[in-house]
Amino acid sequence: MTAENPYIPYTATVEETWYETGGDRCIKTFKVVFDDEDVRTNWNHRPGQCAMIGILGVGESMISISCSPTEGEFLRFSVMKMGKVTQALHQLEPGDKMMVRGPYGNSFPVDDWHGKQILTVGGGVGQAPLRPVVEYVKANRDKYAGLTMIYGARTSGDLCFKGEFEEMSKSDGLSCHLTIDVEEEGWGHNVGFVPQMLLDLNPSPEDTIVITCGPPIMIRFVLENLKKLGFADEQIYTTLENRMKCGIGKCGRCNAGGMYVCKDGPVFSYAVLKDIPEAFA
Amino acid sequence: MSAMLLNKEKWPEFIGKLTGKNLWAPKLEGEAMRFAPVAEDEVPELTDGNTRIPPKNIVFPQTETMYRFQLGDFEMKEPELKEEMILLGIRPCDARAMVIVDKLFSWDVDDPYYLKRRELVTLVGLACSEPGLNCFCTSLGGGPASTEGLDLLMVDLGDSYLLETITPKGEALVSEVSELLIEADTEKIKMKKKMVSESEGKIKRSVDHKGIPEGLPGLWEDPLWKSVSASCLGCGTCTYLCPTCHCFDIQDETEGFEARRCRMWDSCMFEEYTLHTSGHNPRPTRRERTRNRINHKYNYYVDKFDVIACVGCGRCINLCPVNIDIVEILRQVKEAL
Amino acid sequence: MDLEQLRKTAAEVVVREDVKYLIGWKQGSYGYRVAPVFVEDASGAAELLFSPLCTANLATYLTLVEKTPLPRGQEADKRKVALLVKGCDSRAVTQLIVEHGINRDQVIVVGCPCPGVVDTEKLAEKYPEQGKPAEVEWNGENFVLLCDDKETELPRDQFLAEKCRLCRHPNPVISDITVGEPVEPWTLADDNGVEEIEGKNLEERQAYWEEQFSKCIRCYSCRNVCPLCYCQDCILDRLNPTWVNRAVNFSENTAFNIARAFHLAGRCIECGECERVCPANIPLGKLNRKMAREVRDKYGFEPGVDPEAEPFQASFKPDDPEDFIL
Amino acid sequence: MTDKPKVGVYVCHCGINISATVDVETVADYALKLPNVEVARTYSYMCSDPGQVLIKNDIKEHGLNRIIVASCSPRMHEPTFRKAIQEAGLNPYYLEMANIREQCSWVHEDMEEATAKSKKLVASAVAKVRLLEALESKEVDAEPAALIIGAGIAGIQAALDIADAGFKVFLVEKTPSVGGRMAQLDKTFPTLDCSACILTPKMVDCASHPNIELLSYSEVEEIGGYIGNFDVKVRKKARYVDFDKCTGCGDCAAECRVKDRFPSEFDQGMGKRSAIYLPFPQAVPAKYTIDPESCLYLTRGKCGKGPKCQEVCKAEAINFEQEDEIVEFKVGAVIVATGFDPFDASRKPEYGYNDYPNVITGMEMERLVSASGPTGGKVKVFNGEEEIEPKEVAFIKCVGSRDASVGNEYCSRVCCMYVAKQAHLIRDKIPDANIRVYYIDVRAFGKGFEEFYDRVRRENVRYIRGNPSEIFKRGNKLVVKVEDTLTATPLEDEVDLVVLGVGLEPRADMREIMDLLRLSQSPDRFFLEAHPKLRPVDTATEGVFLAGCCQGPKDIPDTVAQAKGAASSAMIPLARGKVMISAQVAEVDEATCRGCGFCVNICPYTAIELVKINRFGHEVEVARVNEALCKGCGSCSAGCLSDSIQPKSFRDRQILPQIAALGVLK
Amino acid sequence: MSENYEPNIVAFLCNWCSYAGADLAGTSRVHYPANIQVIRVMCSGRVNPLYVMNALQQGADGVLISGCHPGDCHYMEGNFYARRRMGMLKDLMEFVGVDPKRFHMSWVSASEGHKWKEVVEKTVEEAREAGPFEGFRRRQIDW
Repeated sequence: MTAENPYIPYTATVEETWYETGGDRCIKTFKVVFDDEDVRTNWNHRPGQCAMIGILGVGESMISISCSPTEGEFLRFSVMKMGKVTQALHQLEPGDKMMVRGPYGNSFPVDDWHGKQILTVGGGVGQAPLRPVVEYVKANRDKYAGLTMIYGARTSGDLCFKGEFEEMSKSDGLSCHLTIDVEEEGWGHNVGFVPQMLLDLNPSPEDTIVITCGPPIMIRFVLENLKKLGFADEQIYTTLENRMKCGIGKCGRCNAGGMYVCKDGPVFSYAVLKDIPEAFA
Repeated sequence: MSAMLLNKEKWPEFIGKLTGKNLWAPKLEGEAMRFAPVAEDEVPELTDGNTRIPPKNIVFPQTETMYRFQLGDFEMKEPELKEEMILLGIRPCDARAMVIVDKLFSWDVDDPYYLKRRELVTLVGLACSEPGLNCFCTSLGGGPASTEGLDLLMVDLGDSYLLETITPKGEALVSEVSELLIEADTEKIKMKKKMVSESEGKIKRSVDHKGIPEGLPGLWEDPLWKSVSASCLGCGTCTYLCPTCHCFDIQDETEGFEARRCRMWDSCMFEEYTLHTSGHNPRPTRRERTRNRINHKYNYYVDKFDVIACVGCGRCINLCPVNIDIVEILRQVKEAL
Repeated sequence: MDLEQLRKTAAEVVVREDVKYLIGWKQGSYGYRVAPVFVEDASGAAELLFSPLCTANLATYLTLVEKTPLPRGQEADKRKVALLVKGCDSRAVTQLIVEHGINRDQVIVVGCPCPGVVDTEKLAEKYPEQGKPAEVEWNGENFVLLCDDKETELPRDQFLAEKCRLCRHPNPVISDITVGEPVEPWTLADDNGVEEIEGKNLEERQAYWEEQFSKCIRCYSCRNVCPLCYCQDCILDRLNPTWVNRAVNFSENTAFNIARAFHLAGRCIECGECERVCPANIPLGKLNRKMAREVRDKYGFEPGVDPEAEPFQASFKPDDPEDFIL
Repeated sequence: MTDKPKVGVYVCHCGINISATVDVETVADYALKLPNVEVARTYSYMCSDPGQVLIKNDIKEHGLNRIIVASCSPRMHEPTFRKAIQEAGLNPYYLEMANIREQCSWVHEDMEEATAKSKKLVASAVAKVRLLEALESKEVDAEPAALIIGAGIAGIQAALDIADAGFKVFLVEKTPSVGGRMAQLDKTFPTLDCSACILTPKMVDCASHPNIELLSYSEVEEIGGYIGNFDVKVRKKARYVDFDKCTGCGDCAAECRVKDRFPSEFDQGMGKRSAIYLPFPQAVPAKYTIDPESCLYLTRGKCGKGPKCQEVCKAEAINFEQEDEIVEFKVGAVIVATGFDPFDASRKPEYGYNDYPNVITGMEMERLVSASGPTGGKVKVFNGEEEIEPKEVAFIKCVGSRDASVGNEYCSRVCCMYVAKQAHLIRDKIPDANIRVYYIDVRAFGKGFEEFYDRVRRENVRYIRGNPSEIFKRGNKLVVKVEDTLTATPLEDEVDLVVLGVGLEPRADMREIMDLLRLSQSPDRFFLEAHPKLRPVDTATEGVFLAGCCQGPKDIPDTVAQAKGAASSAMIPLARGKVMISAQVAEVDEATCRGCGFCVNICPYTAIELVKINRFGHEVEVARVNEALCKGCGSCSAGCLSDSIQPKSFRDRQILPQIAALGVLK
Repeated sequence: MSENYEPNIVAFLCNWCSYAGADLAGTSRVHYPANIQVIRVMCSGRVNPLYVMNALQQGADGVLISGCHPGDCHYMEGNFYARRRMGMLKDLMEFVGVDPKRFHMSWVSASEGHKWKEVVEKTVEEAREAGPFEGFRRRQIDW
């Protein structure tokens, strides 16, 4: 067979790792760089896309790429420790090898959004697929009207990408709103659930695109509240996740209704999504 | 396309010419038939009925090594697929199923393993003169002598086989055995037509799928899904024996430092199939899984590839341990529309 | 068997407020098929059937119920489940009670004394299945096939299912309501299947089972149909640790089948369902019956007959055989 | 913090103990190639201080978090290395040892083979150590009190020792008085002290000791919990006599309408007592008890015009309304001192114990020679209707001992000596009696025993080696049929009195205690100790100890010694005030447990119970482990069909990779 | 069977009796074949019978399980469970054609160093007779 085999991953080296959160299901971020220079230069992902990452002898897992292509010739993955593969991934340290294939799926149509105000609404590890959009907008600041980020988690310890928020609030036209479920000492931001915070901020639907990602229950209420705020279905985007094995629309399992999340998704506009019966199952 | 005739007296000779070429044919093992390699001096007899396990495993093995590697090393060695093979006696429905599955495996990104095997196999079909009890291929655009997907079709005319070449691969095969063949005359062609129409008449079951692909979304919450799936055991019989089911799992296996990544059939009827690591399952019960199976075949696949992913071979009906009958389900679906 | 009585009894049971549904058999969609049916109202009871074609062991549905997460505040449906059982099926119910698989007070067992069911494969071999559903009835010692207005006598010794030849409990060992008269237990046949294998030497056995297990396609119907395979998360599906690889080949298939048979040792109630449903025709019954016989002969234990019994695999006797110990 | 296992492998030369047969350098080189192994070294003595320092330094320098020591048996040095890595800041359970000495270098000769095997053992250890989990041992408070079941000499002695050490003792006795079997004895061998004289003070002490709560005429109903924290329920049976009011004057018994009608248990049925009674004059507590089975009022509801006892009791202590009372308390340790039953001689019908009044048991003989006994110490027996002073006396030893036909293969250890003692006492009381002892062997193994045996023989007691086959009556004599096996002479010996030297048997009611405390029996049916040599007073249930004859036949000094041993063992948790709970216990995965209860059945420690939990809105049963009771044996796990219960450090997912390493790696 | 075939034996020993017995064999410098490799478990009752299957599948030619003598189990009853489980497994394995010579169970107490040697010798010898285990061993040929 040939080098065309889409199931064969590229080797990449872990350059840097850090923990975003703690606990049993902690999230660890990996910054990886492909070993092969050609791969490095030819790799081209868009915000919202995923990659199959894994370890030979253990397996693979579909993870969203949590960096924007504008950030440099590297990839970032923020992985929650859950099953066999993610546990093994968590054992990787700088210098170790990770296998990567992709990028998979569609992406946020960021280039169709030029001139718009972007609103991201994220919860927990759901911020990972949103982060590339944030970074992309930051890198192409002149092309967008502005960006508002709402991000919440159960506790301050469960927030990912913590170091990046301060700097963001300082930039013009960008704003960052953080919330946690329960009051904590020293927490200088909002307390409450993400959907409520959305209502409280009362963003205008005009010329705005909303993208949201987080736990299913959060998404449900965010969608509900977005409707209350007057957003049209076409203005709302989210990403889905399902169990995947191949990443290229063959293995069958990731379908939500007639859509393969790995190919037709993971990004869906609510206009499409609302007709997919299994989307929120 | 040409039509040739092979006198059955020359059958052993015909086989003899093919056995060196990795010939596979149906073989009775116990009570069930399945495709097996034909040994050197073996002369397979083609009998009525279809194999219990569809020949999809020829192009999509139940377990297939994708690549091997050494633990701690990053060199991945793919298996070399280069041996051509001949599948003799495949039924038209199963060949048609391959055409249907081809669409998926070549959709957007090519699946190298499947497509390579497809390329290497020559499908020599055998028209059905005695369709099975639960055959309903005619409802789905197939038929006892449908040629879709075949390279060569054989029709049993009693004392001889009519050989119709369909593709260049088929022609190539025929040319290798040409000295055993004679040109078929019009009478034989007529005999074939008669046999086929008689055979069609023997097919008792049917599905009226008109309106089903479009109608299924509207039946999403219909109580019928609960009732048709109530007795389902959640086993993989229906899907594993289905010639169009193509789902697979990918696993890494290690033995010492030796390891491989391989894929193996999986079934949407298994609970584990869609189970997230978090414990959440988007299709938590057999109701959702049965609904997905029917929708996948009669709705999603149609949406994507414009063809129903069912060829009416009847295997899932024959072997369901609890008599869940797809024809019956589709009848109820139709009724509910 | 008086079907009217059965249907009437069933109708009385299903209308009870504390009953969720009754699981029974109904005529299948063609040939000799019989389908399990979940009767929820009195009218549904009219479909019920009890005939020599009712091979399926419905006890499996007691544990097959999926307990999906309930929305907060929603109560689980705690109504009872009624089911029809033959002798062998009732042993499954009993064994489930022993293993806490079900609560005795959560089931209503409607016992159907069973003179033995037919081997539908043998029947189909001799009298091929038709598109139209056929009926088979008990007729004295024998069975009778009703098809196309024709009655064909089916001699018992030719058509009785293997599991029934070896059945020790034709009458339900546990039941809340019994429909029909108890049947006389019959003389047991020899277990030729098991003995045939015991008569082979090791190489022959190895060859025999290699051929059989190689056929396995790991569809898991044997496991899923088994009323006593009811772990939420079967160890043979698990990947951490991996007992059996997912790959389908002789080695893994053998491991799967050995593990399955071992887990059923002292638990299998010999209903023969695993063997019946196997699409690859692997004689799984021989494995299970072999173990059941060892358990009976060497350890004096028979599962599924006493709801108060200590589970075989969770007990021992100080004088258990130990002739194999060095 | 890292999830990555970083393994250090330390291969020990053990001087030349290992390195003479195993090429340790090769093993270390091989280890370095195994996954996650960062460091592999050899050293002459890993267990030495420098060896341990080597490991500790590597842990710090290389960030190692898993350690393998390939050296001697883990049974030898596992604690050493656990401690060492703990001192370096690692969890002590991140250690695995490869036994390449006892099970490799010392047992194999071929260097190549031994080296190859060592490699595999190291690979297997690496496979496991990567997957080990950090474990924490826990401590719980221990209740500074003890429960002692049975107030014979063993129970009394243990109670006094523990109470003297300052701990509370609950002493539970089934009968109305403490004292047990020893109180029934006349003299003790070989010193011939008066049994009552040495026992009574102790009985009195234990009743008056401020730290002892004596619960006589009481039975333990329930014991739950575990070492340090046993929850005990005791049933104080109704005496129908107000314990506080009764002065022990005895007026009631004297006036009882059924006075002296019932066989006295204390006198082995040879004396009589009333329905209201004191078991024996020195009984402690000196409180009367109404036997509900013999009292007219309690059995028939009526006793003349009214119960006489009630009438005469000046203290107004009689109370027929009294009911059983349940007392609950907590203790940290339990001592079982339930004693024995004398062998029931009627199980040897050939000796005619049921047929002839002048065939009596050793226990009856004790009462007969006792000054406080039914005959006031005169040796008199009925021969038929006639009361005689026996002149021809035969003792038969090993009745019910060393006798497979009655299921007792063991030696009762005391019969040889008590028979000698009783022969001596008869010689004392009937100087002209002809005394012979039929024996199989004479076992005079204790301090002063052989001397005493010699003395008795010198007192003209004939020892005849033979095991009588039958006793029958001929005229007014009993005939002992026996073969003198030393001379091979069949004898028919005519005698007036036969004393059966009955052995000691486990108590008939020991099953109750076994069930209460989940104790086991040894093959002789006495309670099973934890180890026959090294833990003779411990049981498999932690915090439960054995004292006295419930563990096996013993004489008084052995019983007292064991009671003191049990007392001091029981005091360990009490004195520490804490008990350690093992970290290597079983754990249930509640998500996959199907609640079948197999593990509950299997667990020998009742450490597992089924509990109801809510699983996504459904009530389901799952197993739960009481970590304080679990010993980590793992039997539950091998019996769990869904692999849901797993012993920590010995989980399937830790052992299967070991198997793979041993099987696959060449 | 190759001339210099050496069987590969995996043994499961309980910590308290058999492992100690094997240690004693070492202390007593009793020599026995090196084919045996021990996995220590706390009790023979810990040995999941499926370990035996797994070991054979993964390359062992023979398996040995050894525990305390009946009645001597450190955990009172574990070896009784082990005995019942292994008795059943042995019947099953034999039935599917696994040579019983590949599978042994023994009682070896902490004081029976010599018995341990005998047990090992017997196990190795029988496994040698039975030859390399092909049966359902995982084979690369399938890969």
